[in-house]
Amino acid sequence: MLSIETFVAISLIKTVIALFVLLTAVAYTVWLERKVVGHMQNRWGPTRVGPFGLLQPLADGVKFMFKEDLIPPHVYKPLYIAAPMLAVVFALTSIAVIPVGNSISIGGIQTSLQITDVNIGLLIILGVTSLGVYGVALAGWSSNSKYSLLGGLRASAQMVSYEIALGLSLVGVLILSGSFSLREIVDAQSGTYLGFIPRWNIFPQFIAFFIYLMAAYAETNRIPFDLPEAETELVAGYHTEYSAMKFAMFFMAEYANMITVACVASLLFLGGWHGPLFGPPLLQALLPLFWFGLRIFGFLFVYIWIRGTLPRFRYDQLMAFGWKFLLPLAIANLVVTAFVVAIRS
Amino acid sequence: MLHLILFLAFGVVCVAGAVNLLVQRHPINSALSLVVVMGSLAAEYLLLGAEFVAAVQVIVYAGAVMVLFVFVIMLLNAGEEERTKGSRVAMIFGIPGMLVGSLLITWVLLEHSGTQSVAVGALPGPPKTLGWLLFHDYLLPFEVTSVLVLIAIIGAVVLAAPPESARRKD
Amino acid sequence: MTRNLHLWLIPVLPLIGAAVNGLFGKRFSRQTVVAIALLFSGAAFAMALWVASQFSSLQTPHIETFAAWLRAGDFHADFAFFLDQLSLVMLLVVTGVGFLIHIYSVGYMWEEGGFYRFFAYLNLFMFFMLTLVLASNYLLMFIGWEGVGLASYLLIGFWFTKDSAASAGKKAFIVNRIGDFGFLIALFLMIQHFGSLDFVQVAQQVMPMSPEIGAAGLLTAIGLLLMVGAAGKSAQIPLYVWLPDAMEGPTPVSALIHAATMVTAGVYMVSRSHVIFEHAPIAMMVVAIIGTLTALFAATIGVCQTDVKKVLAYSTVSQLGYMFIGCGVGAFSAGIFHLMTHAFFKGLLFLAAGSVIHAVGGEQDMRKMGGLRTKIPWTFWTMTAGTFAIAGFPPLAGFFSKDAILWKAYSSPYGNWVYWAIGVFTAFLTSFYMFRQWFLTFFGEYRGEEHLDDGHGHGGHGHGGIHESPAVMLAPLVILAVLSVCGGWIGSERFDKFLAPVFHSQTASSTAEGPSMPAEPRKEDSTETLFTGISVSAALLGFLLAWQLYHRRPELPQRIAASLGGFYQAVVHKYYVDEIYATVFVKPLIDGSTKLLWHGVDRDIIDAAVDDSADGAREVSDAVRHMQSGNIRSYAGWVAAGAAVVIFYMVWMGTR
Amino acid sequence: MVPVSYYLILGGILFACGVAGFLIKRNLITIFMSIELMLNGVNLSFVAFAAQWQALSGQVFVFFVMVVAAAEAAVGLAIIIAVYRTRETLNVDQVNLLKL
Repeated sequence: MLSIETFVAISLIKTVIALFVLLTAVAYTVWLERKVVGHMQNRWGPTRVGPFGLLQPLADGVKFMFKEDLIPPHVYKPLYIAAPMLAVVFALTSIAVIPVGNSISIGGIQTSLQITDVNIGLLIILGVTSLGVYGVALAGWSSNSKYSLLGGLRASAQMVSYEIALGLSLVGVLILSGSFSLREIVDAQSGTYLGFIPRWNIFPQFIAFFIYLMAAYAETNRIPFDLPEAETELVAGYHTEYSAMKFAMFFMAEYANMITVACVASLLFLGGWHGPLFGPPLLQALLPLFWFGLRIFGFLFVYIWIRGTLPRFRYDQLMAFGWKFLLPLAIANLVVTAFVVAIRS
Repeated sequence: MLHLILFLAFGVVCVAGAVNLLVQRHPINSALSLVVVMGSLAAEYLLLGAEFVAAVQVIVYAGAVMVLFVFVIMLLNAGEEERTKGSRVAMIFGIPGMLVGSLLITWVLLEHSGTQSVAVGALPGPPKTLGWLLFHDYLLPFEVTSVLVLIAIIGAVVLAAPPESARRKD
Repeated sequence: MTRNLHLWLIPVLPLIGAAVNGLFGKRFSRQTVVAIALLFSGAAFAMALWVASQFSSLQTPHIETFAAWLRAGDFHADFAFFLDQLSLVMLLVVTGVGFLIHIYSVGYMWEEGGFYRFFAYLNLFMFFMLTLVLASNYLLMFIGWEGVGLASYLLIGFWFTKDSAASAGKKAFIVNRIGDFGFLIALFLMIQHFGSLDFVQVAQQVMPMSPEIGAAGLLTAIGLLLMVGAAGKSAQIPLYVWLPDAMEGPTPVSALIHAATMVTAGVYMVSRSHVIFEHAPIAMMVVAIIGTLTALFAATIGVCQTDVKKVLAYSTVSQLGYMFIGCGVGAFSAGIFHLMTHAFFKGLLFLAAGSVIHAVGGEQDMRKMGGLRTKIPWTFWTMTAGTFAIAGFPPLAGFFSKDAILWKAYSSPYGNWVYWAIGVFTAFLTSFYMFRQWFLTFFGEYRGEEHLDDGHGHGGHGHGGIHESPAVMLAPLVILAVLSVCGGWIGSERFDKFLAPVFHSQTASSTAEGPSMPAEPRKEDSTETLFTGISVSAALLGFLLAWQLYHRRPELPQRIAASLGGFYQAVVHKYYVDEIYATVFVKPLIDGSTKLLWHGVDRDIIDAAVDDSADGAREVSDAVRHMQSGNIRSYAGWVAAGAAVVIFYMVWMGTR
Repeated sequence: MVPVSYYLILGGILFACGVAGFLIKRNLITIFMSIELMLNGVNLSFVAFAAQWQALSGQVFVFFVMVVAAAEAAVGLAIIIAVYRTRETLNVDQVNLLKL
């Protein structure tokens, strides 16, 4: 058993590392998006700051920090200020329970590549992301602007609705693996079917994966479900009245949420960090991280790809899709899965 | 010791949130106070070992029910509460009644129970066991509540749907 | 016990007929209604005949238990039927006469409205009467007893739109209730002291008890109460007043219910309870006295009646008095014998009277008849048979049975010459008023006015003038006439022997009854012959007097009546009994009910209590409704306060 | 180690706050939130008693309470919307007539 001091120290170190990696990832996801979408639209994207515009995120950060922090009149100030913070806090919190690889031992101390390993990790992620809606909703309401309010209303309704389909799509995986612990879920996916197909949940739970993908896009307010910030109708939706760092916080929250979603998808459906291991021990230790990062990258790329490809839904279409298509499908998938598992055991 | 500190910390947050709910005049502040109360209650559940209950508390209460409240407050654009003097009875009988009842209950609790202490995670409630209980021992109540929820869904749709006259205009 | 005769079929068959006709009869044609009614009552008669044919091979009494009915502690009453010689006689009389009267009713009632209703009631009556007769315990008998009362009420009030009919029905019902009250108390006493209402068990319990000679005890009380019931049902003093009024019902009803069967239920019941009466000489004496007085009393009233049915009604009361004399002096078999012959000739007389009424188009006043002898010969001859029978001319039925009763009234150990003397006088009166009727109706000139001239007088049977009844009515008349003539030839001795197992076997084994019964058969033939002669001459005297007064010199009665003055008026007004009852019982009762119970108890106490509590509730609500302000927070305040009280109470209870 | 009674008292305080909120608040939605607060207080005592008696049934009951609370919230908020639609106010003191 570790002493409390070591435990706190290790946790702090892991937190700092995770936050740093996450924020960097967020920044470069933004860069990636601009680059990819630019190329898709037959333009260059950022090129000026650094090679291939690689320093662009840094420049953006500096710009956000030094811009004037406008607080419009007639806003409800306490919540106006608290809303972006809530958004970013909840977005960053869920990273705490996401494992990125097996345990490693450094200096005789065995520790897992995860800030904290709880046996209801998945539930915590769900809970925290479900709280994330407050940031958006409160921002929309406290801005005292009709665009923001509409954006906030849309966001809260949309996120609550799609959360159900999202949760139900995950239950199929949970039934297969029999645990809420993300680590155990990943471990359950090691090995192969028939010797060559990886034992990933995406194969038996293809429908669930599809539902999860759709619901996750809606949860993160991404195209084609970016109704809360639909710039053609609501100016910029819930963050119309925000500027400078507060605006940046919403931005960060959105991308952090994307990464969280990508992580969960990788862990639950794509086998987590499992992949071919080879080479010297150090490489063997780092390869799982690479495989995991690769999956996240792929997932983010799909995000961006879809953004560059699909038009936005109408709001009633969005709700109908969620309630009348995804939810029944998720329930059907759940019933079939439960039935099969019950037959097999 | 740590247990007590954590309990007290979250307990204080809890009570503060509850009192804030009463004090605040704007419903959205009250709603957020309630979210805080629920969050800290989830922490108290964790202290008692009821991890699944804690998670469900956050997901269902804080993440869904309270979002609904906030949504309705936003939808109706509810303003600050007016301090109308609508009910003398509530003040003359209600508040003293509430106080007397609370004091009596507190006294009974202090006198007659709870001398024993519970450790951190005194009763772990793993999802598997809870699920077993829910789907075996409490299957009938479970099904009944499912019917209740179905009725509630229908009722909510019927109640909140715009009145017939408004719909016909469209 | 050895064989199952399915006795339950006998009462149930008419019940089915009643149900079918009563429920669906409205849609049936008259023919269908008749078919159903006759089918089921005829089937009951056939069944009774079959039972009679099987009877000799039966071990008596034959009891068939069908189901347990009531069970309360040790007490139990079953649905059980009881067949012995006595009930067999009753069974045959009821089904036989009943069936004949059914047939007669077809013709008599053909034109009436509510045809199906009439036959449904009639069948219903058959059901209850057969239940009464066949019951094996007093409770089931009581059901039949009440049921025939109900059927009687319905049939008396058959023309319920007529006020007098409706009130006659009510009167019959209410007077009967008084009797039933006594009967019920008798039953309660039996339950309390014998723990059973079963005939056999009651008899077994009574048998060992010593007779209450010279002292009144439990058995006397039961006997007297039973007699109260019997007096109600069988129209004895003081409860006879309903029977004359009951003539408001259709004539077949009068014949069946108020002459042949139902009114004899009291006699049957007393005979059935003979064990109790034999152990209670005082009760016996009361029965005999009541019978004697009734016989005389009713006969004197009958002398002055002018309504053809009323005469027969008082005659019935009088003849029932004879039967009670028979029962009261211990000659139960003689009573039953008279019951049977009476059923024949009184049924006949009523039916014939109905035929007369039918013929003259609904007229019932004898003073407006006369000379009908040639116009309706069949009716005349059958009625003649009935009249001679009831007057006691040998060798007709009435002679034998009446003679048996009169002889027993004198010779039986319970008997007394006073009974006999009054009986003979009554026989003279009977003969007188019956022949008075006979002469008034059939001889002399027709005194009715307009009827001959216009055919529309009585819309219903108005095919012009006086006419003989249809064959369907005459056939029962003829059959009954034959029975009235020949019914007595069985002879009271043989009848007595036939019924002996019922009345003697049990008592013979009783030590208490020892001396009287074996000694009884020893009688001087000469005395009996003398007595017979006296009663026959009384009848003859009556005939001659009637002939003299109403045929030879029709003006004489008026003068006699005038000379008698007040007494005549009293007799015409039936001794003012109805008026006395009205003054003594009815008026105080109505006044008491009105002043004390209605105004005092009901209006000032019960209604006032209800009204005041309503007012009080309104006032309290008025005060309290301010709690219901509609303000949710106020409600919450009340809830909180109430919760505090409840918590306080629970804590207080818990810590005490 | 914390005595169970502390949890119970915390639950009691929350419940009392809920009752007080019900009594003093005028806004329908806030009153509704007070009810939720009461339910939460009860839930805490359920879990605490479950820990005291080592019986998981207490936690199961919390789920039922939550389900009922969620259903109640759905219906209740729908009612509030309907009330607001007809009365144009959320003040309970002005919603004291049965008729519209």
